[in-house]
Amino acid sequence: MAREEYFLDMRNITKLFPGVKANDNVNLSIKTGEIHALVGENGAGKTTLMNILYGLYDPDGGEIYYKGKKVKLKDPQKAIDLGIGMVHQHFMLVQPLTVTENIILGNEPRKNKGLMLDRRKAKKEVQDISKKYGLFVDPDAKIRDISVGMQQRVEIIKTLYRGAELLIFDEPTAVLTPQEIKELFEIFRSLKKQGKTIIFITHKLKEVKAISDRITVLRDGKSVDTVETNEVTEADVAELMVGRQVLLKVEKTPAQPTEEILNIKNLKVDDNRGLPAVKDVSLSVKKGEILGIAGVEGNGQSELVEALTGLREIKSGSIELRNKEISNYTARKIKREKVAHIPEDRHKHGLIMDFDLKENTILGYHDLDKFSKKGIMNYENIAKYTTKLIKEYDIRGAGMQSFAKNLSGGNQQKLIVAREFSHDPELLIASQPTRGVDVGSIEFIHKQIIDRRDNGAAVLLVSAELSEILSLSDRIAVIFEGEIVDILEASETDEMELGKLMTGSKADEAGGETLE
Amino acid sequence: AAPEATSAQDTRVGIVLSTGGLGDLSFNDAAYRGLQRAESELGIEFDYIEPADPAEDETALRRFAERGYDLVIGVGFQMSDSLEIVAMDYPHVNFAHVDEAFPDILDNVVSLNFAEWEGSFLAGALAALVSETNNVGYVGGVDFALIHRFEGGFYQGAKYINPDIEVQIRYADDFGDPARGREIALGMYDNGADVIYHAAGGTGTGVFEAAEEEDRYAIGVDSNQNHVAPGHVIASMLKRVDNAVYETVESVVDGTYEGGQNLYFTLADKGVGITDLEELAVEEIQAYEEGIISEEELEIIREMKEELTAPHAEKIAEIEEMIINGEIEVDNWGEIGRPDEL
Amino acid sequence: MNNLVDKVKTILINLGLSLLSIIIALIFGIFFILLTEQSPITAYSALYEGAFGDFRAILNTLWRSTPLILTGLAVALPFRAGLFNIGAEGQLLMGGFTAGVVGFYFTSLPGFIHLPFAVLAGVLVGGIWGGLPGFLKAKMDVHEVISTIMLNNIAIALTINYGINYFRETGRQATPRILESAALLRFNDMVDHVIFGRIPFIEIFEQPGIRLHINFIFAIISAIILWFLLFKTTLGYEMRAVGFNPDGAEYGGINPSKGVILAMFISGAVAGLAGVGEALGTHLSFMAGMDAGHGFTGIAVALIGQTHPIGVIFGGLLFGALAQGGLEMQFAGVPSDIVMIIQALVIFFVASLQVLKVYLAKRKAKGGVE
Amino acid sequence: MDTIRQMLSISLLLASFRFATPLILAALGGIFSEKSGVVNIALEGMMLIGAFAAVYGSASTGNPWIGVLYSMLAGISFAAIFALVCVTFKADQIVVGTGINIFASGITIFLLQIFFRVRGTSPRVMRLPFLRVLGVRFNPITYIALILVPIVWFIFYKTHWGLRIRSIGEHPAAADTLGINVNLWRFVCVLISGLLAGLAGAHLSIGDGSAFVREMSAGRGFIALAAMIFGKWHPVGAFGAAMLFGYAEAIAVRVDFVFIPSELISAIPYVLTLVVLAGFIGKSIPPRASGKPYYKGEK
Ligand SMILES: Nc1ncnc2c1ncn2[C@@H]1O[C@H](COP(=O)(O)OP(=O)(O)OP(=O)(O)O)[C@@H](O)[C@H]1O
Ligand SMILES: Nc1ncnc2c1ncn2[C@@H]1O[C@H](COP(=O)(O)OP(=O)(O)OP(=O)(O)O)[C@@H](O)[C@H]1O
Ligand SMILES: [Mg+2]
Ligand SMILES: [Mg+2]
Repeated sequence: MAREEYFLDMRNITKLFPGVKANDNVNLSIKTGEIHALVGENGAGKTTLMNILYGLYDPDGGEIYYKGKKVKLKDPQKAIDLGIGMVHQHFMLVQPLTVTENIILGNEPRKNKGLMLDRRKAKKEVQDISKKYGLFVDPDAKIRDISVGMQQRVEIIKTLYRGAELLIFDEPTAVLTPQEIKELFEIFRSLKKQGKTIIFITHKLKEVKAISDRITVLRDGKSVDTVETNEVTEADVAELMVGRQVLLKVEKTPAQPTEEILNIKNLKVDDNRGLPAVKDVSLSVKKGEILGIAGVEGNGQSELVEALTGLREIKSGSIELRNKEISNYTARKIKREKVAHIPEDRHKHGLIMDFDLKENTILGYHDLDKFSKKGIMNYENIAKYTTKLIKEYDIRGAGMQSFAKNLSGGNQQKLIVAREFSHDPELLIASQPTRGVDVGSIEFIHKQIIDRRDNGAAVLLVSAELSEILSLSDRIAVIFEGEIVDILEASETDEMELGKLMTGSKADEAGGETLE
Repeated sequence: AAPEATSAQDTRVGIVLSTGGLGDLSFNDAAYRGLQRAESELGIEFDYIEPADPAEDETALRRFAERGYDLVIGVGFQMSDSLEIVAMDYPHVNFAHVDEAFPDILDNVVSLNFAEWEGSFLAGALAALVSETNNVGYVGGVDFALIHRFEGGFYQGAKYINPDIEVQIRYADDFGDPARGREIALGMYDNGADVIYHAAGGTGTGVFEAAEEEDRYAIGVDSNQNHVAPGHVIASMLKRVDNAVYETVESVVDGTYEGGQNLYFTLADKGVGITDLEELAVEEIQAYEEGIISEEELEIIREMKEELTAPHAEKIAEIEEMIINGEIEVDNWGEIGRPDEL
Repeated sequence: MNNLVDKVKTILINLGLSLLSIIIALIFGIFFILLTEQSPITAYSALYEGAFGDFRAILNTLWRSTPLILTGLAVALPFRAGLFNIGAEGQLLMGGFTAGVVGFYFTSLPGFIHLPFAVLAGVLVGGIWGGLPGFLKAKMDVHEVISTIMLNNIAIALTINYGINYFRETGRQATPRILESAALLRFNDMVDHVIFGRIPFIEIFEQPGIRLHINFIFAIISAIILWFLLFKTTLGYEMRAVGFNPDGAEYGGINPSKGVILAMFISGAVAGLAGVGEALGTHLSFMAGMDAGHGFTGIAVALIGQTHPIGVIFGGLLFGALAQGGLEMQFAGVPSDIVMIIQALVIFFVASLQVLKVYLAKRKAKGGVE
Repeated sequence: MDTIRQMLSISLLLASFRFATPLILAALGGIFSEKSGVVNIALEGMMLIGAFAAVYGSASTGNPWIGVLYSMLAGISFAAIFALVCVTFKADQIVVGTGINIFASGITIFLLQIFFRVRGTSPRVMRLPFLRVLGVRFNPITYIALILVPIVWFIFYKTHWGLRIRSIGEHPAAADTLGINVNLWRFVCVLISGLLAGLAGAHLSIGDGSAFVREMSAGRGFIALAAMIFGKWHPVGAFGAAMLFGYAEAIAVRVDFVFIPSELISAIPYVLTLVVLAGFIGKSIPPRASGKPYYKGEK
């Protein structure tokens, strides 16, 4: 195929950032109507490349051919005009506005071409698109009130509303539940059927295999290879990405649980709106085991974790740690009880993005004697400690003077893991510990969690990723609408069964079955 | 910068104004006028400083003294401490201070004070005479001692004419907020006042506006403000800071300057007073000549005087005489405070 | 080691750029000076002479910068904790008034009790006046911008209007003069001081017209303490965490309310100290008008100092120099409003060049990979 | 009893409207600016220059309506400086706002000297005529302010402009990715805020007055800022808050309080506000991006 015949052809794209060559002579060629996966480690340059394609960054070198013609993408408007749409890694949605308002923004239907918004027409157009592609949304809901999966649909409708022919998805599945991922892939197929072309970034190789036609791999800012999906295995792709073999399956020995450390009885917790989110949950976790909590997002697991870690008030019930009631403890006091917490939202909770690494590695532990005495910080010790963590946990892309916000997501996650693991926790509460993280880092984090368990810690693992739950947990509690519907031995169940339980026993077809 | 040496003929005067600066329609402007007159009539030179911060007062006074100015003037009660400190360091420089008496005055300082209560007494009496509603008002700038002198004089004057008259009193807490002045005045007119006296600097502009709007009367203060709202400002209480400053400069030029005195300018020596109630005053004609008011407006002022205030001129003159010869004793509320019943 | 060189380099570049922006501002100022038919050269040499011309001028520049450094700090600290304190003005008034009253009211206290008492009382009341909006914010979600604006106006009514009338003895709109036992030590008087008098060459401070007093030292110490507090203590760590990300701070076991109240209290105390210095050091009484808008200028001082306590010292010195030199410009025939205009121009350009600084930093970093 | 009767009188209500007028206008201006993401503490300075320009316009042409036009133009020109430095050059909005306020204080006195040869207080000029509507009499700017409240509400919540402005202040990057020129819109919004603040100044100088007095804005720009926050950045909320402030100020200048020392009466509005805020009003959350300059291609 001659290069001119590609739907999109990016040639020798180079982009420099202070201290980093984010893209180094990258080539990417996309065929009309294909689903093209773009993969690579955290920081490999995927997002940067896509931002260039969408007109958000000026490349420092290279050329872009779109439908055979050389184009210059000076701003997003130009990209939109050409028919390029992008669903960003961090959604570009205005929280207090409605779904419809977000979709029409910048391209609003107006009454008699005047000033006044034609809300009826807008709503109708949104409904038309949503029907045509099977993207069901509530046009009048405010963004801040809808689920992440819904928000993603809004992003997709946004691009379709502008007549996009090429849709870019930057890690669309990182924040979705298995059910939502399944639905998203349905949408992909429907888009493809309508003749749209798709670029799809993900860290989950299973997804790559399941949906893409071809794969381009980036490593360290360079394009390594482009391959046909059906000619490679997951392991092949992983190796291309990382440059070495990666263990995609977690290896672990059977658990050897000892005494109970955490005991939750009849716990009730409300959500932000004051509605019951956790309804009468009783659970216990033993030292030396990993208890997984499986559930579709929004079924109370976030509130449960927040209650356990002192970030949310409980309504009633009790939380006992080593037979001591801790339900009225502050977050700080709970930390002192050797409870570590990897929060689900690393930007909101896990890190102070404007702090440097040094200051982030002690967040929550800053008043430990080794970091501060009598209210005076001991930065010398902190620096030593940070250097140690950076080395031990292989946190890349930064020294301890750099800010957390300048780390890639994978490295941000490693930073949190490093911090939470390094104080010998006896109970580890890990929420979505590998979200948005590349395969290499997933391997690493999984290994760390198992090591903790084998050292006698209890682990409470919350994840939307069923494969993660299944491969790490010893026991699995399924949560549905705020209640624990069943507790299973991990070795005696599968995705099928979990999927059913997670969506309430009635919905038979739902759940996290295989992706095809 | 100014040259360092001075010859005997060209007398140099430095004046440090109070933080309100020029355009306060009050003592700063009046002192400045006095110096302008001295400049044209006596041929002196003068420089002025408008401090941005009262902390600058002392430094500014000192810089004048250091540079060999022949007379250094500080304007405003806030400056008395600073002036005393500097005057102590420069015993051979002549100083003058406006608006605050010193208990132990230095030999090289004269203090120029004004019996505002006497002038305001006349304003109060006139207001009471003109009032048909038996209800008059007083708007003060900021509620403190110096401004209480105006309040007290006005109150006593009005009550002297008519013990039953109602006197509304209110402060704007700002010398530069005409919007407030206007609303206070509108409120007073609403409550039945028909003449309002103000001692509120720029805030007073609002009082005049209210008078015009409601077609009632107001009385100006410090300078002749009768032309500011022709036909509605029936008179102004005069505080002749300009004359006092001029005379002080003159004394320095003449070599008759004599420090160590707290001077009081009273009705008796025309240091305070009230504008002409019968004829057009010089300032009013000057305002016309400078194009500030039109001929019709000048005519309005003339007619107003003829119809409204001239009939009372004799009575006011009589009262003035009685104050001067001590038959009427006016209390200085700035000193003794407001009477308890208020 | 390299680190230190880099740090010094950044500081020098920062200083250079600030200087550049001041020069640009002065060039624009020429236009306005010419409109008043004065010579810009005379005007600017007066500005320089007034601020730095001789030893006395320099000391007086320090004196003028004292309240500005303190109000600057009072804005900077809460800023780091995510709060915008427009209330330094009111806090200054409350602190100054309290100190002024204590300074004259207690007639029989020895100096070593009277002065500390007056200072601490002023600082404490300033702190309460600052802590109140902190409390309202933490406990009742009242936005601190509104509450501090309101409290400014309430402070004016309480101190300048009511307080002065209550205590006033002379015609000045001021509380009675404080006793010598409550006065802050002036550099001028150091020669006679039991301890400072022994310092060699201390007599160089004995010059008429030197108005610098010990509060300048207190201001510098305050800046250092705040720097230490912010960057070296757990409390500062917690405040900054709350300022950047309250949710993250809460996750880290930090109680955001505590940080908010404390940051505002300390800020009020520092602004209070500004008032204390003006009352007990500069005017020797609490006087109407002595706040002179320092609370608002403090906002610019804080942000030009990049809300870093040490940067605030430089910000304060800049404004102190402009004030002190500005007065001298009036002697050169440039009216006070032009002085204000030039100050505003300096603010514009220093703020704008901040951007250039960021840009340069970016370019430099980029140069690294090419 | 008398106090209560005074507090409920019609004339007090009318005075409240007059006091509230500049607050309403400047607060609406503040909403434009802040909704688009630019914190505007320069309302005070823009109001002051507007007040001056109105007087100059009226004096030089004898037509107060020209004065109104000038006030808006002056507000816009100050806003243009503000926007140039803050939006285009991305300088700190609060510092520059402080600078604008100082600049306005200086330049108005300077211009008084240039145009009127006086310092501090201008000569009196032609003021706007009163309009009598439904038995009450206000100057036209008061009516304009009252009419603007629903209009601004309409713009923000019913038109595509409003939609864009609101999204720019919340999430500029989102707007940018949809091809909206964030900085251009911010620039325009700041200009509008200058226009409205300038008009507020005209109300003070030639609407309810007829002269310029130095610093005559007397802190009203800051009170307007408070009204805007109090009203949670909503035009109707800000109107309500401005009316409350206006009413409280009217009380302070008109009602006789027996138990409160006269010097403390001026503090009433502010104490009242604090009580109301602490007691009844929930959290005021600013537009998320306000105060932050927008750089393309940054998160
Ligand atoms: N705005 C920016 N400023 C500076 N450096 C940047 C910027 N954006 C990206 N980079 C750098 O460019 C490199 C590539 O980043 P990019 O976002 O493209 O990675 P990615 O492949 O999308 O990673 P991830 O899988 O974590 O999303 C990173 O190392 C990062 O440090
Ligand atoms: N302002 C910045 N300066 C330097 N690097 C930046 C900046 N902003 C972003 N980056 C870099 O951009 C890269 C990617 O940004 P992006 O938002 O795609 O992160 P990410 O790793 O994909 O995040 P996540 O997975 O958390 O959601 C990161 O590697 C980060 O180093
Ligand atoms: Mg990315
Ligand atoms: Mg990522």
